[in-house]
Formats: sequence, structure tokens, C-alpha cells
Amino acid sequence: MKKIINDPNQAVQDMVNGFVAAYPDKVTLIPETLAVVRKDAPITGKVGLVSGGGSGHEPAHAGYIGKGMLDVAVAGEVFTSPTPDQVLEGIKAVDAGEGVFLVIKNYTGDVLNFEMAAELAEAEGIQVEKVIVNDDVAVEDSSFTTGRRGIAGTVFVHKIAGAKAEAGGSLSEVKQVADKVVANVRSMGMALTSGTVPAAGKPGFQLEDNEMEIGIGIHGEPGIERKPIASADTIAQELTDRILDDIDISNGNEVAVLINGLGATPEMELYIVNQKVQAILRDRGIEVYRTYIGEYMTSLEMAGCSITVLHLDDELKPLLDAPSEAPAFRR
Amino acid sequence: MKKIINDPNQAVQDMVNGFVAAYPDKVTLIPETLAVVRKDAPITGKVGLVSGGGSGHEPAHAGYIGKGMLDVAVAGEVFTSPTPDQVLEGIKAVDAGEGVFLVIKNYTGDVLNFEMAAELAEAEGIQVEKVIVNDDVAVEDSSFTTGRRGIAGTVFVHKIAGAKAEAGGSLSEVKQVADKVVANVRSMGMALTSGTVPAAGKPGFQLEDNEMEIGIGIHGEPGIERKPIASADTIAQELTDRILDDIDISNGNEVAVLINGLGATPEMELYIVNQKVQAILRDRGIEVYRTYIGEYMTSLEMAGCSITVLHLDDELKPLLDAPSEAPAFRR
Amino acid sequence: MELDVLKTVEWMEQTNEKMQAKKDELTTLDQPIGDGDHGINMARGFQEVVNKLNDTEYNEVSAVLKDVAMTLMSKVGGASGPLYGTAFLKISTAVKGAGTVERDLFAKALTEAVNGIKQRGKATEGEKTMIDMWSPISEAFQQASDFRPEDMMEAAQAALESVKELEATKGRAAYFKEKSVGHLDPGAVSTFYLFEALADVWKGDN
Amino acid sequence: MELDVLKTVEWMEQTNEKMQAKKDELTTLDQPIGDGDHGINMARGFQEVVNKLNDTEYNEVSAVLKDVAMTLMSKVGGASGPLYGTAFLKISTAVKGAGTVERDLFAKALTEAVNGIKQRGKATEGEKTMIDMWSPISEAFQQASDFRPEDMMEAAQAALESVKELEATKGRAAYFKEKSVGHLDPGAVSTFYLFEALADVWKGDN
Ligand SMILES: Nc1ncnc2c1ncn2[C@@H]1O[C@H](COP(=O)(O)OP(=O)(O)O)[C@@H](O)[C@H]1O
Ligand SMILES: Nc1ncnc2c1ncn2[C@@H]1O[C@H](COP(=O)(O)OP(=O)(O)O)[C@@H](O)[C@H]1O
Ligand SMILES: [Mg+2]
Ligand SMILES: [Mg+2]
Ligand SMILES: [Mg+2]
Ligand SMILES: [Mg+2]
Repeated sequence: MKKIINDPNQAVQDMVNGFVAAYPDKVTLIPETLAVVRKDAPITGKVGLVSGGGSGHEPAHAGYIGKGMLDVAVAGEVFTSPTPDQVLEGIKAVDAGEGVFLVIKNYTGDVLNFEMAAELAEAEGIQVEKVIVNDDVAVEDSSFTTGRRGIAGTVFVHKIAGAKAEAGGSLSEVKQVADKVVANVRSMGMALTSGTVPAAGKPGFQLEDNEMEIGIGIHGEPGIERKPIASADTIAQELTDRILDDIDISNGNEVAVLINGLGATPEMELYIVNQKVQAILRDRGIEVYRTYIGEYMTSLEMAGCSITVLHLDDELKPLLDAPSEAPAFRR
Repeated sequence: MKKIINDPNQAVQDMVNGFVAAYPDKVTLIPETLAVVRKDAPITGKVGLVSGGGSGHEPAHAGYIGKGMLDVAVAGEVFTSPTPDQVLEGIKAVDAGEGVFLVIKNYTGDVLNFEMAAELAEAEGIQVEKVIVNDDVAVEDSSFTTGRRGIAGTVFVHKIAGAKAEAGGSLSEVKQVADKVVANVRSMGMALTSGTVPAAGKPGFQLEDNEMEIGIGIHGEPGIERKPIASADTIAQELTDRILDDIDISNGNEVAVLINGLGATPEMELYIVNQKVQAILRDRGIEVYRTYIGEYMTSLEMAGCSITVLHLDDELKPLLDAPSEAPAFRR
Repeated sequence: MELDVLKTVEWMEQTNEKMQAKKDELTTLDQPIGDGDHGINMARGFQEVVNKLNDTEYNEVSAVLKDVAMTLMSKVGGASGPLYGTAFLKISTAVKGAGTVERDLFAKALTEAVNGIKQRGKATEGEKTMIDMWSPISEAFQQASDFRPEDMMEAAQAALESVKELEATKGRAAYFKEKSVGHLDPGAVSTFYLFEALADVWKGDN
Repeated sequence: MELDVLKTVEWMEQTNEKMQAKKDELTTLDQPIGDGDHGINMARGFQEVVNKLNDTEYNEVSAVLKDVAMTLMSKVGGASGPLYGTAFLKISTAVKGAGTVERDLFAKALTEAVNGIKQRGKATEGEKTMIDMWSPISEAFQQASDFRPEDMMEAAQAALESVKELEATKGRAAYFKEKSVGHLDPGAVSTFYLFEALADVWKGDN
């Protein structure tokens, strides 16, 4: 294991400290937690937006904190959902009386811990709503879920629900638009190598020099097929086809595209993938309204990428384009 | 070599096409070149800003194109400076009669090719000025330079010179402020692994599992010392000390900090490094005005990071904070 | 079987020792069909449990187990934290008021624990999870009235064998449906160690 | 030595064949003390040179060499592109007007080439660059009037030996100052192949 860390067991704490130290005017740490919160929270009149999950997906989730996106991000240990008490602290820190909205990726651990936190918050009189993101078309049920996994499409949920909340949307309006994003977003990923959990010290899985894994998740969990490395065009075709087979987007529709790096893949390769994705969409008469390329939802130092397509409409477009001060998604 | 590419010899062309396809409203490709240019260039009344260099440093350089930063980025083959004729096309595309400013990193290849382009442009009656960025304190002379190398500090030159040009600064004013940035910016990097040039097919160098290399450049060229991997804190201390030994920044001064990932290092580790860098600066009474963390100037899939410190003053601060629409440096 | 406060604390201490010793094994088991953190999670969680128990005075077994539950819930995270937490919370509630917990009561408590895990995780037997260890052990407890630690471990051992042969259907990546056969489930194995620790403490009874 | 248009084109064709064959070797040489692209750069550049020459009719050696220069300049990039380009541009200028280039004229042209490289790259002999191949070959040309291809290759071979022993001082990372000893400079080696190709063509004269 080659990592720039101190104590592997302190990596998440050190990271969270380092994050807060980078933006001391904007965010702070809730004492005795790994929850990073907007300094101006709770914000009067605004629904609080909470996300989080295991660490190792940076810039998710703290990078999406800021005016126009999240109010708080609760970090767990690497690939391990945060505990209910920490999520509860996050919820309490951002509740301004308008209720709090939770963005949860569909993994058993995340769902269990966030739902328990929601129950505890409700018991304290806080109104809580949630959305469970399940954009990964690779597997219907995975190592960690009943139903699909939540992966990079979560970023669009943060952005759009965040814009809605910032614009003064009510808790049920925020939920409605978040549900709409989840209904209209699909993703799929692939990997060339796997990452190493610092405290584990060895990679999650091993691929041969000529192998890739298709349908990978973001925790180093296995995908659906292991096969010889194909060209960027072939990979882009396979992932995009699987996504478009799964969702009704037709000629003349508009979409947002996210080509997401999983941690160790150079941006050069993401652009190469994008070239093909755009060609496929163009051939189908689908109009690309916005394209995002970079590392948005990673899996430690996994080499690989995921493709996300979000079907847009006139409600979603302005929310996607609304201002955001989150360091990892500035608009 | 595990890469998501098509033909290794077409990787740069494919990348540039994929980049332009991502932002078709904003940028276009100059025909028969690898130069990406703002769609609205040349911009009346504005000095044109040109950067570029070998590929493999993404998001540099095309990611810094946009209102408030660069007008054109000329890409060479991987780690190979673009040729003078391509740079010349870039210069011609952005000259609006106010002159053109070149940002060059101090590598023999970049300097030779950009200077030849400048001579050709001047022969065509275009006013050209330039700055040679040499922020790397690791080596006085390197494999590729006489004098210091130019690395991640270049991003601050793009940002500040870009803001000056956007604000209507004259060619000599742009040069003056760019020179000031170069005089006040220092960087140093380290690596855990090296990247692989696609057409070469094997890594630039090999480190043992317990080794790191200090003082690395951004082309896989060797650093100044190879030694056992140290903790993040030790690494941060060594790099920051070397930087601060080299430049007079004292108690009460303000700086901008950039913790830059070299391609394969998870953002988690960059935050861990930042924790220590901020502590060191705080201990010295140096005030951090802005911190940037992420991949700004990479070296393919090299694992490692660099630290950059820019000494700010009242002229540089507003330029750093001025709006930018570049996809890789939004403000 | 006579679980009093002291023995309950001892059970947790021995469990912790096992989790520390088996940390790498459990993590390795979690890599091929999971995300490679189960040993880390268990080692962190039970260390915190022991820290908590050593810092506190208890009058009742139920109170010990409640702190075990709350500590696991608040220190583990992931899927296993809430699931183990729920199991211990159910046991704690079931044994409330008892000075020492006898076999019958413990058997009843285990039924509650199994139901709690199933409900929380929306899963059932045969899906290659920790349920496939908790459930057969619980069933074994219900049957024989002269149930001894050796019998428990026999049931646990048998469960270990069968969990290996299970095909992960619902809870696993499609890719691993068949490939999961032959792999142990990490949560089932950590549960095995939990009961192995109980057996050790229990044997001390006699 | 009698370099006419045909022979000059042949020289470039043979050079290209060598660069293609030695592509990996040159790249590997560029890895330990450079950035691992020299073979790629040379192979790309001389392939383009040959494409260009095959597409064009020439009346003069100078015109061939000018196209070589311009092609290398516009297709190679990096440090070697402008340096090789400058060298050929200087040679082209020096032989302008000559129908065939004889040894004396070529020797004069080489001096110009060496000066051109030095000026462009702000470097000089002994810094472990291509100059340490161009310069000794050029010098050898100046001295003997009955200079033959075998003599040129002897000088080139000797230069290869000495360049290996040079310590990269100015142009190299501090770290490699001593470590560079024993390594060949990739640009010096590609220059060696350039003149080896010339020797082959030249030998055909006799
Ligand atoms: N829905 C579920 N019901 C019961 N047990 C489950 C369920 N999901 C996961 N588990 C158990 O949890 C174990 C994994 O725990 P752990 O690795 O600590 O958490 P995570 O899965 O969040 O990484 C699995 O081996 C399995 O035994
Ligand atoms: N300043 C210089 N003067 C002369 N030759 C140089 C100089 N800098 C580099 N070279 C030559 O160029 C070669 C490297 O070329 P190449 O790898 O193609 O370009 P780059 O160095 O830009 O990657 C070196 O081996 C050396 O011979
Ligand atoms: Mg986990
Ligand atoms: Mg190069
Ligand atoms: Mg796990
Ligand atoms: Mg080179």
C-alpha cells in the first residue's frame, strides 16, 4: 500500500480536519463528529440538506457543501456508512424549522444508519424527508443493496435538490424534485484496478494486466463481468448502451452527462470516453445540455470511470444551472 | 499499461476532441491543430492569453480556457511541447490587436517551441510578450531546463494574468502582473508511483513498494531524492520547509495555497497533507487567504502531490478572486 | 448457562479479543464479495464496547447489553453496526429484569435478536448473511433442554459449512451469484466468533 | 562524399528506418534521465519527413534539407524538434546553390549546424546532450581530407563512449548528477543513428 497518510486509523479524521482547514470561512466541524457543516447553518427559511456516507469517495461528500448545494456532509470510516448518532448531529445542526432532507445512496449500511438517524430526529420533533439514490444500472441487487446501488448520479441529486432548497423550496418540494432526479438518472461504471482501504492495507480485488471489470460499484465491490480490456470507444459504447436501454430518452430529449473518474484515471482518458459518449448521443438525436468531466464520486485510487446520464426537463435545467459555491461543483 | 484509450498514437487527438465535445458552446478546435480556443476569440480590446505544453497534465491546459483565464491552449503530444506552427496558430486566433501573452513553463522544449512561435508571430506583426514560469524549488537545473522547472504554480499565473487581461489590462500590464506571480510563487512535489506515456507503454520510472521520490517534476522525470515513504505530515513538512526556505514570506503575510494531486492520488490524501501545511503556516504566522485542493496540474496517473505557495498582495488578491468560467477553475 | 453481569462483560471481552485477532481474516473475507472493511469495523466496534464496559458499573445484564448495543450502533457504522446493534438491543430488552440469564430466557432473547436483524436488514435466511449464523444457533437453543456449549458450537460449525455453500442471490452482485459459492460471509464468521466467545465463557460455568 | 538530391532523400529514408527500428530503445534511454518520449518523437518526426519527401519533387539538396528541417520543426515538438530542425535548417542554408554537396561543403555546413543547436538550446559541449554527438562528428569532418564513412563512424562510436561517461551537470536533475554517469543520452544516440544512415548511403558512393 502506497499512500500519503499518517496513521491509517486516523486517515478519515485527518482528512476531515484538512478539509475544514481549507475552507475555514465556509465550513466547520460539528464537535466530536466527522460531520462537516456550513458555517452559516441553520439557514432561516431554508430546508436543510444532508448527505454523507463512507469516506473514500472524495470530493464526495464534503466537497458538495456550500450555498446552493449541501448544508452538511457526514463522513463515515472508509467505505463504511456513518453511525446514526453522527447523522443525527448533522440533521440537528442544519434544521431551521423548515425540515431536513436526506440524500442516501442505496447501500444497506447507508440506508440503515440514515433511516435510524431520521427516526431519532423525528422523535426530537424534526421533520425529515429522504431520497434513496439508485442510479447504477449494472446490477439489480448488489453485494450491499436490495435494488440498485447509488453512485455518481448522486451528485446531480445534491445539485438539484440543493438549488431547490436554496431557492426556498419547501421540504416536500425538495423531495419532489429529488425524486424526479432519481427517476431520471442512470449510471454505470468500469474499473481497471481497485483501490486499497487504508486500514486494510491491500487492494479490494486484483485484476490481471489485461483485464477490466464492468459494472463496478464505488466501494471496490465486484462488478458484473470481468473481461479483457477493450478500447475506450468499446467501453463507452457498452456503458452508454446499458444506460440508454434502461431509461426512455428519445430523439429530441435533453440530457446532462457526467463522465466521472474513479480516482486514479487521468482526465485525458475521461475526455477520450466523452468523445464517444457524445457521438452515441448525437447519433440517437439526444441533445446534450451540459457535460461534466472529472472526479466527482471516486473509489479511493481505483482506475476506471463511470458514465451518468440525466434526462432533463424545464424544471431541472435551471436548477442544474443555479449558482453553487460548493468547492467541488462551482457554478 | 492499463488505460482507457483507443490507439495510443491518437490519444491526444481523441482527448482534444472529447474536450471540445464537452463544451461546444464555449470552445472550438483550430482546424488541423491541437489548439483549443475560446469560441468568442479574438475578443475586442482584450490581450490574448496563450498557454499550452505537452499533454498528460490535464486539466492543464485546456481546462483553464474561459472568460477570466486563457483564450487558447495548445496541446502537444504527451510530455512533448507543441510545435511552433501550432503555437503560432493559437497566437493568431486570439490576437485582437492588443497583443498576445504567452505563459510558458520552463522546460527546454516548451521554451524553444514557444519562443520560435513568438518570433514567427512578431514577423507577422503581432505584438507578443511572455513569462517563463519556474516555481519548482526542487532543482536549480533539471533534466529539461536551465534553471528551475515550471509546475503547478503555473495555474496561478493563468488565473491572475487571465483576470488582468479580462479586466482590460494592456499587454505590458499583463506581463507585469504575471512576472509578479512568478516572482512570488514556489512549489515542490513528490511521487509514490510514476505514470505511463501511452505510446511508450511502460512507466517512466519504478519505485519500490516502500519508496517515494521527492522533488519530482510533472513529466515523470526524476526528483532529487529517493527514500523510504514517510508519513503525510513528514512529507508536508519537508516540501513546505523547502518552499519557505526559498522565498521571503513572513509573519503577517498572506498567501494562497494549492495542494495539487498528480493524477492518481485520492483527494483524501491531499486533504491530509493540507492539514499539516496549514498548521505549519499558522505556526509561522503566515495567513492563508485561499486554499485550493485537487488535481490542477497532473502527470498522467502519477501518485503523488505538489504543494504551491503564492505570496499575495493587494494587487494579486482581487485578481485571484475575479470571476472565471474556466471549467477547471471556476470562481 | 448462567449469564450474570460479570460473565456478560467477560463474554464481550473475549469477543473483542477474537475480533482483534481475526481482524485481518474478516477483512480479507469481505474483499472478494464485499468492500473489505468488516474486520476493521468489528475490531473498532468491540474495542469501543470493552472500553465502555470497563468504564461503567452495572447491576443488570440487560444494562450491559444495552450499552453493547448502543456502542456498536454508534461506533461501527456500515451494515453490520446497526444489525449487531439491533441484535444486542433486542437481547437486552428480552432479558430486562433478570439477575442472571438462564438458557430458556437466552433462547427467547435470541429469537428476538434474529427477528430484529431480519426486520432491520429486510433480509431472511438463505441469503448468505449473518442471519445464516444467528438463525441456526438460535434454533439450536430452542430445541434441546440439556443444551451445552459444545452443542452450540456444533450448530455454529454446521452453519459455517452451509453458509459457505450458499449462493448469494438477493444480497450479492449478479456477477457473484455463482462465484460466491465457496466463499464465507464475513458477517456470518464474525457472528461465529461472537458465539465461540460465549461458549468459552459458558464452559467456565461448569 | 557526394550528396545529391537522390542520396539526400535516401539518407532520410534510411534514417527513418533506423528511428522506427530504434524507437523503443530511444524511448527507454529517455526514461531514466528524461521523460520517456524521445523514440516516439523521432519515429513520428522522420516518418513525416519521409512522407513529405516522397510527395515532393526536388531540384536541389538545399531544398530537400529545408523540408526536412521544417517537417521536424512542425511535427516533433519537445526539445529535439526545434534542435534537429535548426540543425537541418543551418545545413540547408550552408549548401544552398550546390548541385551536389562535397565533403568540404558538408563539413562547413556541420559547423553551422552545431553552432545553431548550441545557440537554440543555450548549451555547449560536455553537458551530455546531442551536442556531444554532433560536435565531435563535425570536428572529425574538419580534419582529415581523405575522410571516409568508416572514419566518421569511428568518431561517432568514440563520442558514444564518452557521452556515456559524462556527468549531466547543467542540464540534469541534481539527483542525477552522478547517477547519470553510465547512461547514454537519447538525443546523442538518435544523432548517432542519423550519421550511421549517412555512412551507409555514403558507402554506396564508392
Ligand atoms: N441486509 C442484511 N441483512 C443481514 N445481514 C446483512 C445485510 N447486509 C449485510 N449484512 C451482513 O453484514 C456483513 C458486512 O458487514 P460490514 O462489512 O461491516 O458492513 P458493510 O457491508 O456496510 O461494508 C455481511 O457479511 C453480512 O453478514
Ligand atoms: N538545451 C539542449 N541543447 C541540446 N540538446 C538538448 C538540449 N535539451 C535537450 N537536448 C537533447 O534533446 C534530447 C531529448 O529530446 P526529446 O526527449 O525528444 O525531447 P524532450 O526533452 O522535450 O522530451 C536529449 O536527450 C538531448 O540530447
Ligand atoms: Mg463498508
Ligand atoms: Mg518530452
Ligand atoms: Mg464491508
Ligand atoms: Mg524526452
